[in-house]
Order: sequence, then C-alpha cells, then structure tokens
Amino acid sequence: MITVRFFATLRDMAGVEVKDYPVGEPLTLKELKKRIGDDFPALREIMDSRSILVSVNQEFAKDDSVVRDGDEVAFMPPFSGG
Amino acid sequence: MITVRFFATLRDMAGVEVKDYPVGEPLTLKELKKRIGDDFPALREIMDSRSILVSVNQEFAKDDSVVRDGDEVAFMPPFSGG
Amino acid sequence: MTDGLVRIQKGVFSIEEAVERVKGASKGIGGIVCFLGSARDFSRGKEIVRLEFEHYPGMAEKKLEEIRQRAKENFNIIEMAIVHRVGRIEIGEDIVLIVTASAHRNDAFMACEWAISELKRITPIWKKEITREGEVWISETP
Amino acid sequence: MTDGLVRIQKGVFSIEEAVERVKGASKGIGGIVCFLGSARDFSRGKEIVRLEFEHYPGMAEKKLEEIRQRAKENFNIIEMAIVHRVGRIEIGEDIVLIVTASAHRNDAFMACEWAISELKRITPIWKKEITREGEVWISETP
Repeated sequence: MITVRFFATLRDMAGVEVKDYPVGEPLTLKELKKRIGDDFPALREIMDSRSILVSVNQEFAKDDSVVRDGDEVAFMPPFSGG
Repeated sequence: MITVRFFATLRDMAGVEVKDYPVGEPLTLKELKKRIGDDFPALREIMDSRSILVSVNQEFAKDDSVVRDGDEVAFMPPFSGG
Repeated sequence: MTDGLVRIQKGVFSIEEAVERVKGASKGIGGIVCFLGSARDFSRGKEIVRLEFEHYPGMAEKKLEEIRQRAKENFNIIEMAIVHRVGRIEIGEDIVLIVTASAHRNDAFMACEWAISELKRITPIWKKEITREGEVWISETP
Repeated sequence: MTDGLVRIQKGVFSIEEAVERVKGASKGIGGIVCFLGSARDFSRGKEIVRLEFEHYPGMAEKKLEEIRQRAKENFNIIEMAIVHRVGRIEIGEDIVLIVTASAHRNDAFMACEWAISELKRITPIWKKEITREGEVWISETP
C-alpha cells in the first residue's frame, strides 16, 4: 500500500485528504501520478505543474523517484507559511 | 554661568561630575576648553583628542561653536551603549 | 534532539519564553535577533477576517529542524529557535517566530533573515485567507 | 510625543510589552524584527562579573527619539521602539531592545540593523565592564 496525501488547495480539488494505493512492484512517481490522475481527473493537469511539490516519506522527490509498498507520498501546492 | 559636565572616564579623570564657569561675554568652545584645562590639567590633552565628543545644550558641537551664559556643555568619551 | 527549540503549535506562543530557551544555550550570547510574523488586516487589496494555517505533520517539523541545523552550520550563531502556529489565527496575532543568537549581532541578523526566507521556501505550511467574499488558499500557483 | 516608544530605564524590560506598544500603531503590521543586546560573560578575553551603564540624561533620550524619527523617514516601517537599560546589569540580562515593525519583513530588518548601529554611534551611553581585576570604561579611545 502507498499512502497518498493531498494538502491545501489540492485536497480541496481531490475532495479527499488521503487515498491508499495497493501496489505490487515498485513504480516511479510518474507512474503513480497516472493512476492518481485516473481517480482524480481534476488533479491530472495540476499534478504536472512545476509549482507542485511532491514528497516521498517526507523528503522532496521527482518524477523518476521510485516508490514502493509502505511509502507515503504527498502532493503539495506552493508553501505559504511564515 | 556655563555648566560643564564630564562623563564616564572623563569624569573619573576630572574627579568631578559638574563644574560651573561664570562667564561674561560669549566665548568659543576652544576658549572654554583652555579654562577647563587650567582647572583640570589631567584633561588638557584628552579634551583635544578627535575621539572626544562635545555637546552644547545636548547637541553635538565643535571648537568654533559659541557658548554663552546659561549653556550646558558636556565632554564625552566615545559611546559604548547597545 | 531539539529541546523544544523547533515547534509547530496551535496556541499562541510567548516571545520571552522562546528567547529564554535560546539564551539557555550559552552565557556567551551578546546579540539576539527575533523575527515575528503577524496577521495583517489587509492583503492583496482585500480585508482579511482571519487566517488559517495547515501543515504537513512530521515533515513540517523536520524541515524546521533542518533549517535550524543548517543555520548553525552556515552562520556564526550559537542557537536558534523557531515556532510556527497552525490552525485559526486572528488579525494582529502572531504566526511565526524565529530567534537567532550569536556573540556579535551581524551573525544573528544574517541567520534570522536567511531562516525566514528558507522557512517560506521549504516548509510544508499553507495559509488560507478568510475574507468577507470567501476563503482562498495562498500560493503563487495555482 | 513618544508614547513610551523610546525609553531609558534602570529596571528590566519586557520584550512582549515593547512589541505590543509597537503593534498598537497599526493592524497593517506583518513583520516585526527585534534586536536584543545582552550581557556576555566574556569580553576582550576577560571574564566579566557584571556591567554598569551610564547615560547623559536628556540627551540620550533625545538621540533615541531622533533615531526613531529618522528610521520612520528613511525606511518603510510603521513604528519602532527602543529601550536601553542603565545602571547595574548582570551577566545574561538584557541591555537594549529595538523593535521595528513594517508591512513586509525586509524593511523591518533593514531599519533594525541601521538603528542599533546608529544607537551605538550617536547615543551618549557608556559601558563599564567589571572584571575580577578591576573596572574599565569601554570605548575605543582613550
């Protein structure tokens, strides 16, 4: 299982905060995004925007990062803390 | 009367905090310094040091500033607040 | 590990308490610089009713601690504390506090300015502005 | 005239109180920068027992107020407060506090750094360091 989290405006767009994806073999973030896009058409375009940050196990990651069973992936709009 | 005040190390050198000088005509700071130097030989050299600041009525002043009856003059070593 | 020097919390914080935590690190501290961010009543031409902050629990704290460690490596500072509030914040209330301490003031100023910029850049925290016309998540995009 | 925004006092001060005085100026304040100078235990290679500060009453307050006014003219800040203690100050205690507030943080940082430099340059306040070997007035010369 990969736990996918959406934050702030992305959560509003997805309509959920967390979505679990059962996985067999490890896959790339790019592949995972495709599956997420199928479930959440509203996110399909925005997920590929350069301003959206992605983390794997709470570290920043890129499209070619590999994710596997047990990982936590988060999709985050630009930060606005401070 | 001109009230002359000494601060910090200058007060220690003068041995007094305040000294009043009766005056008739207005005089320049340079002239006043000469009179102070006669009373306080320990200050004679240091008063002309470029690092010593002088104020007249609480505003910075120079050797050619004119002081008169009622004025307050202060001799101040370099500041070390903050 | 952080001795409470890096915190994300819902409630208000005390500046004095944070300064004391930092001062506890050394008697050689001569200069302390604090940055305090607070909630303004106007933003982008709109009157703000209140703010709401959301964070990524775990990752946000980790990033703040990373900022603290890197500040101590890269600037000549003795200690640093960061507190960021989340949840509902009223106008005039404090949002974030960064305290940097050094022997001499320039180092503390530099580290504090760097830290608040870095916090904004890498910490997963989001601000929502609540105005009379509605609510909007703040971020350049989308 | 200054509404207590510029103070020279013997007793300890509260950072929070000073911040509140500054915040009172406007709800448009978004960034506040504080500089806090405190008494270090070592200076010029000597162990310090305590400090004593002397000021020129009247002129010192006037110069602090002048710094506040010039800061408000020359930087894009909303308000500024300055507190400087005089008399006996123990190691670890605070000596001086400068609080600057602006809509955006860069202005507050710049004004705060300028103000502490200017305070040191033009305010008639003198520090005496008390060490085990004796007392010495601090100044570059004499």
